[in-house]
Amino acid sequence: MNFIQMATSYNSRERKSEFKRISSRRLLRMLVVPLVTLLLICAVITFFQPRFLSLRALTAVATDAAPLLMLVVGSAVVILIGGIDLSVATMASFSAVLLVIISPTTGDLGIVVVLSLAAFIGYLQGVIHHRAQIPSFVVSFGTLGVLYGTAHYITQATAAPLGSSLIIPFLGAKTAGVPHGLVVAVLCAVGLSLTLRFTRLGRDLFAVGSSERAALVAGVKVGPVKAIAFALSSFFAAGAGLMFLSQTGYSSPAMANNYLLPAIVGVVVGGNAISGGVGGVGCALIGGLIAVMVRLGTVMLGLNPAFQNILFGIMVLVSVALTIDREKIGIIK
Amino acid sequence: MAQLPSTAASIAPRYDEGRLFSGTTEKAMKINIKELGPAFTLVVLALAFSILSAQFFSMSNVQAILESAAIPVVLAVGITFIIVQGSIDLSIEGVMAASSMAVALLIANSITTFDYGWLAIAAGPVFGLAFGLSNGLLYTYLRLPSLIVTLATWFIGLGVATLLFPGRQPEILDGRITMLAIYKPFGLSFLVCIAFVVATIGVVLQNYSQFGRMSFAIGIDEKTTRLSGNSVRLHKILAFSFMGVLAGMGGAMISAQLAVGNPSAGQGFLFPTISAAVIGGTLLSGGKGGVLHSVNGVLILEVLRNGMVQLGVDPYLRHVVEGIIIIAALVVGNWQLRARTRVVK
Amino acid sequence: NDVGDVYLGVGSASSEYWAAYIEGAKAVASSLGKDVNVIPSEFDGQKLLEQFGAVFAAGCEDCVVTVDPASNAFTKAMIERADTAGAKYVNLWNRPDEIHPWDTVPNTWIANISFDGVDSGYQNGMALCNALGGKGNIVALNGIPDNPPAKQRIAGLHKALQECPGLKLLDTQVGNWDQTQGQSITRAWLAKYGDELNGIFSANDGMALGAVAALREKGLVGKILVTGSDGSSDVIKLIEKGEMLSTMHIDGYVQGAYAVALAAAAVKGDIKMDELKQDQRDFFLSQTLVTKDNAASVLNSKKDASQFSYDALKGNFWAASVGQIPAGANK
Amino acid sequence: MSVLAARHVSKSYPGVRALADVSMELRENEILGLIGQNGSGKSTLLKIFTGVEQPTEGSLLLRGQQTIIRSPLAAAALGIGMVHQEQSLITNLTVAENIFFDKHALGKRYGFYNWRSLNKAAERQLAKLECEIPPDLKVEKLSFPERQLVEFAKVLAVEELIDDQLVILFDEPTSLLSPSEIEGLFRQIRRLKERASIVFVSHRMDEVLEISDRVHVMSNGENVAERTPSETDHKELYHLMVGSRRSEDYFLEERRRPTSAAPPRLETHRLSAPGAFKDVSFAIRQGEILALTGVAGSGAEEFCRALFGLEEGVTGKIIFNGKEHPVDARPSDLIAEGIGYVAAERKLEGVVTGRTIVDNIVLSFGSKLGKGLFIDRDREISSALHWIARLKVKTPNAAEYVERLSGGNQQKVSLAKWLLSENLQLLILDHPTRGLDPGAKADLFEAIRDLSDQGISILFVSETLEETLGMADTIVVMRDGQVSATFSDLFHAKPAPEAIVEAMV
Ligand SMILES: Nc1ncnc2c1ncn2[C@@H]1O[C@H](COP(=O)(O)OP(=O)(O)OP(=O)(O)O)[C@@H](O)[C@H]1O
Ligand SMILES: Nc1ncnc2c1ncn2[C@@H]1O[C@H](COP(=O)(O)OP(=O)(O)OP(=O)(O)O)[C@@H](O)[C@H]1O
Ligand SMILES: O[C@@H]1[C@@H](O)[C@H](O)OC[C@H]1O
Ligand SMILES: [Mg+2]
Ligand SMILES: [Mg+2]
Repeated sequence: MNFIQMATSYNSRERKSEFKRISSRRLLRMLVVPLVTLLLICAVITFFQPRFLSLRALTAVATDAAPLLMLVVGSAVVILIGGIDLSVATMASFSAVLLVIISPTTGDLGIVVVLSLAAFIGYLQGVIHHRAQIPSFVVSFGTLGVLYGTAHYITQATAAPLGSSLIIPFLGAKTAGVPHGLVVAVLCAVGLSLTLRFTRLGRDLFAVGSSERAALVAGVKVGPVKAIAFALSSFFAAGAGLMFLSQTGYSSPAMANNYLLPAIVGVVVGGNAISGGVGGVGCALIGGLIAVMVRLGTVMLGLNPAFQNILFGIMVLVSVALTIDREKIGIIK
Repeated sequence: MAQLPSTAASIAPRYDEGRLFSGTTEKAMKINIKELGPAFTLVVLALAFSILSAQFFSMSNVQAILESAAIPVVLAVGITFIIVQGSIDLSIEGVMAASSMAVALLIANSITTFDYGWLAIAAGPVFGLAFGLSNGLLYTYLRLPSLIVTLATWFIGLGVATLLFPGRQPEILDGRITMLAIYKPFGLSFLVCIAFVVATIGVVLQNYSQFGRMSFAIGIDEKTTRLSGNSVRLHKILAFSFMGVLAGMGGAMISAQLAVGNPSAGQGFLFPTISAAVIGGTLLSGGKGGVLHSVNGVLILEVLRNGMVQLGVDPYLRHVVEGIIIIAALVVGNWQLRARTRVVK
Repeated sequence: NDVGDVYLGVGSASSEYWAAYIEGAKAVASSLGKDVNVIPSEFDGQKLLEQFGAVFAAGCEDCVVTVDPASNAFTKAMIERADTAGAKYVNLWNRPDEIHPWDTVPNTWIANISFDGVDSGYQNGMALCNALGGKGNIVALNGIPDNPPAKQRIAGLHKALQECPGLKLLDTQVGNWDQTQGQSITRAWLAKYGDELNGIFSANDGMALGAVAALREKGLVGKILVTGSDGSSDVIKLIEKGEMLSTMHIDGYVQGAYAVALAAAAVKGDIKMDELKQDQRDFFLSQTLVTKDNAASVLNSKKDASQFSYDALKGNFWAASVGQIPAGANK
Repeated sequence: MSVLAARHVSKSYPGVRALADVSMELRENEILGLIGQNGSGKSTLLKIFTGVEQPTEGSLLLRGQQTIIRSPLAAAALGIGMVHQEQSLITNLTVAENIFFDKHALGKRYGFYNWRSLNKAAERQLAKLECEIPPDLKVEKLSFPERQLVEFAKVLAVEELIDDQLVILFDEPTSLLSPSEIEGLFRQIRRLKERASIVFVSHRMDEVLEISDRVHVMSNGENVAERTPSETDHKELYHLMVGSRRSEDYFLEERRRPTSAAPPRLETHRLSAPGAFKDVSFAIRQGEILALTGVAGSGAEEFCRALFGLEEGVTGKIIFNGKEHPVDARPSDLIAEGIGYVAAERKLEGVVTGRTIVDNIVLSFGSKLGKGLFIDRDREISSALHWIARLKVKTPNAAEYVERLSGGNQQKVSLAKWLLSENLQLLILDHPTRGLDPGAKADLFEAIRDLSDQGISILFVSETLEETLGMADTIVVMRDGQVSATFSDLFHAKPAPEAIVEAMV
């Protein structure tokens, strides 16, 4: 009989390894399917544009992808708890602008200032969202406005070059062809992913995303968990902004604002449920790459602009049709 | 021991909104003051601006606000049903772009030789319907997130609009469509009347049609709705089709206002429309809010935007002020609803 | 050397100015036996940067690349990437004030071609001043704030205001180059200022069209004067009818043709980078203020592709230039 | 004659065979009782009868004809209605809409509603149950028991649809009802019997014996026995279901101890919550098992929830282990102090759906097994598996998503998470036996006694008076939000049930 019902020795190894086997199979499925989709898209692009498969091309693409990946990973945390953070892209712009303004006085210490301020603003968003019980959409929408206006006001809407900094240019540089930005983005993602898997915070985030009421009753500190999720999201967004700054050398108050949609799409393309509780950082990372590749693919095929848009639409559809785990998400909204 | 009839000390806690059921059953259809938060927000904002600016409450400014609200209201009515169902439609801008081009090219214009008159105007909603129907079909049959499906059709719509774009904006020569924006029998244009009619239809659909009621059911509990044998699929397709028609109308309305076909016609409508719905209390998680909530949300945003211009707030700081007001207004408006076990995403 | 692929990074594939730009570029490219690849940014520089990342990814030796980076923030990155890829690059509109073709990868960045936004703002402002007899109240619609043309055009307006003290600027609002926003802001202004308002200065034609639409609702077309910038045909027609006052016509066709021609010349060796003077690498093209008087002639000046072959332009790549971009113009 | 019959019906889910070759028939005008352990397949069988699920193998015969029932809508049209184990109302719709939610019916035409006739039709259904719930009220405004009545009205409405013999299925309908409501329900069931065949699922043996004409016993997805009430009794049914005999001392009353000398664990002074209860002063001692009881609206559940920080606007004083603690403390703080709470509504508050059984069990205290911020997955899995085995949670594997368990097994998971605590001092159980089969109940009672032996105080609101009297050391009765009677030290003397009922009403 295959029921545990009859188990007598409760520490039975068999049950444990069965549990671990099933869990890792699920994890694998969750990651492998998007990964295969990503490879498939790369294969298609290579078929039409063989030059794409050079080391040079891949590092170039990876360099460009790094800031978006940071944003996707950060947004994923908030989406995992079932919320949404609309302020991420504007936060990225704001951070870049702020660093450029303060770095003449603070030097690279400014980076710490910017990242901490971002995390604090995120935390505040989470606290307001939870305490006042208003939708995260609205809180982050309002924050978006505040950051947008502030960034424009303090720069008087002018793009400005980054003064002296050691760390930012280093972020934008390469070692042996490997872009530092990508390494940092991946390290951050791995760090976050490990945090989600091996700390209580991770479990609490998933519980809040799956069933907030039950999580509350089980003693999850829902308020702090939400606040931390938003803090992480903003922190990663600021990181993305600085990484983007390392590529452009210039900041401008709206420079990263259009990242918002690709960031959210990346999360969903990777197989995360927009309603929360399903997915993870790994999925988001791969999803972000898929989103980037789809966009690049439409350019690489050399179509005219009208067909670039149409092809983009179709490729997004196809890749999500491949990645999404309908079984797990159940009801798809 | 004697077998006693089982005495259930019944289970009283209530499970929605985390509110406890307090004693006896409430009277039916009683309006809950606590839920009127967003409406108060609108009133308070309007009052505040009236105090701060002499012109704000003038006839002509109220007209200006209503004119600006016309197209967003039409769109918000459509998105309401989709959001109430718990889905989302991002394709609005693409659909509007394609429809606006289609209308402008089919009506008497400066580029093509077509002159289909009213039929051409109808092409807007018809184009929109085609997009909406595709959204609904792709969403429910392929079981893909609506976010993704409509993102795809958004870009496809933009692509179609670009394909239709003949190198310069077709100027509309048929006075019948431009008259919709210009002719103002009671100080308000036909477009405002259209918005009013659409909102009314929305309210009727929401409260009296099976489609409307089923939308609420799907939003709060799709599984049970499906298991009860109701066709969730049909009602989802209906919602997206309805949205498509309205977005197509929106495209035609833009053409009417600007007297040209414009491939960027829809630009900047998506985000405010969804925000308006959410700010008005139609929550993205589904099953809550309604047409009037969303219309209220549109008015809140329009009043804010207009008020900022009336007060002559610095164009950059304007966004800061708006952001803070939106958050503050919702915090205050919702304060009464807070409860420990209430879940808001 | 033979010219490689031709890439045009444009603001939008569906605007009249950019459509003309693409046509002009095509005329020159096809005379060199090349197709053009158009990559629209929809005014999103970050997206454009990423898309050109794909183009440049595997190298782009001797490509001809002309780009409007959509914001000063992306210009330097775009040029550096073009350099790594081996392309020849001509920049449009958005050059940060600190960097120039001759001091930033001079062999890749061939030139920067723009139109004088300050002049546009100034001339339209003066047109308002004159039409109103030196006295009246106006408001201004600004474009996307961090775009140099937006800043320049507003700066030009302020310059005109100094010369015309009777003209009062009551308010400036941001319309983000967008028709609809132009319309709803104008509605609010009309309610706020009523009869006081005499003119509307708009930083581009799109927002000006929105303003006119709002005026039309109130039956005020022609009564409140509107200026634009771009010279799109619908605006010129309105000027003809007396429903708008003026616009600055910028010739996208000419800009596209010379931009491609210059980059191609650098590939072919027809120009030598170290021999070029600064005003040959960073210049404004001529533009025409359109008023009722010249509207018809501007509208009818259709370009003939045969006059814009590479060989035809080779004689003087600077025929349409009106001089070097002054320092500080892009602040 | 058989109205509805299952022929060799099997139903498999990935890794689980919920039904294995079940054949069963429902005869004209009979009430068939269906009993079986948690997870034995009762709900699954009923879901197949109403088209919620399709059988993997086998077929259904309706009035002698082989029939495929595609959906509940189709089932309703065929005269089959069901009251589900978990409530299935759409909370943002009105009562009337819910009653006709799964029916093509009255008051709807061309896709539009005629609210007046819909409400009238709904009123007719509600009148059968002698309740006065306004049909145009949104269900979210109803109390839990009221919702159950609407569920009944919903199923009764099936009789308006066809003239033929009806089939009505009840899946554990009584667990939320007061005796008078149960009586009313039984009256309706008996009335319906004139023109309907009825299946009645319950874990309450006395009810089943009282109402059924025939009883089927299920075990592990099979139909293992058939009895008539006259030829069987509690003991036999228990044995058939659980596989062992029910001990004489089901509630382990032998292990009851005197508690009046134990130091108090938690006291309240004039604790009030608006609209729920007022000025409740009360104490529970170390190791004491205290039953709180009362009829609907008595405030007993709210009081429990208030102690766990789930109520709004609570005032008064709470003293825990001699120290006053804030009345607005959050569940997480209370858990840290050693208080646990098993929620009545497991679907929303008891289990985190979308997560595995293990993740649910370790949610509250798993991190205590790790080091610092990090969790120790290995130890977590071991402890979870321990409790899965101890509580006999029936599942194909421990990685199953919790929502796929049968109702009773979800209840066990919901309880298990508290048992991981090392400093548990007070466990609040809100209807802990709801949905548990008798065997599982016995296991739970044993667990409660064990906890009490360890000095842990148990505060529980019970399903039945029998349980209350069987388990409690002290009984506190509430009425209209206030304590109306206290019966202490049942070790020495048990009160008469009548005395308790009297204090309740
Ligand atoms: N087993 C399932 N799990 C989750 N979602 C499902 C499942 N089956 C269908 N859906 C989704 O539910 C929605 C429609 O369900 P519904 O039951 O109304 O479809 P249907 O009855 O097959 O459609 P039709 O109206 O054609 O009869 C669609 O979004 C569909 O993708
Ligand atoms: N959707 C599902 N997916 C997987 N397994 C399921 C699903 N639904 C039910 N099962 C399994 O089928 C078996 C029978 O469940 P069912 O709900 O019929 O039991 P039950 O007799 O009603 O139990 P209870 O008395 O606890 O309500 C259980 O083992 C359960 O885990
Ligand atoms: O769209 C804008 C156009 O109107 C202006 O003339 O130049 C800059 C562009 O971004
Ligand atoms: Mg169906
Ligand atoms: Mg069951």
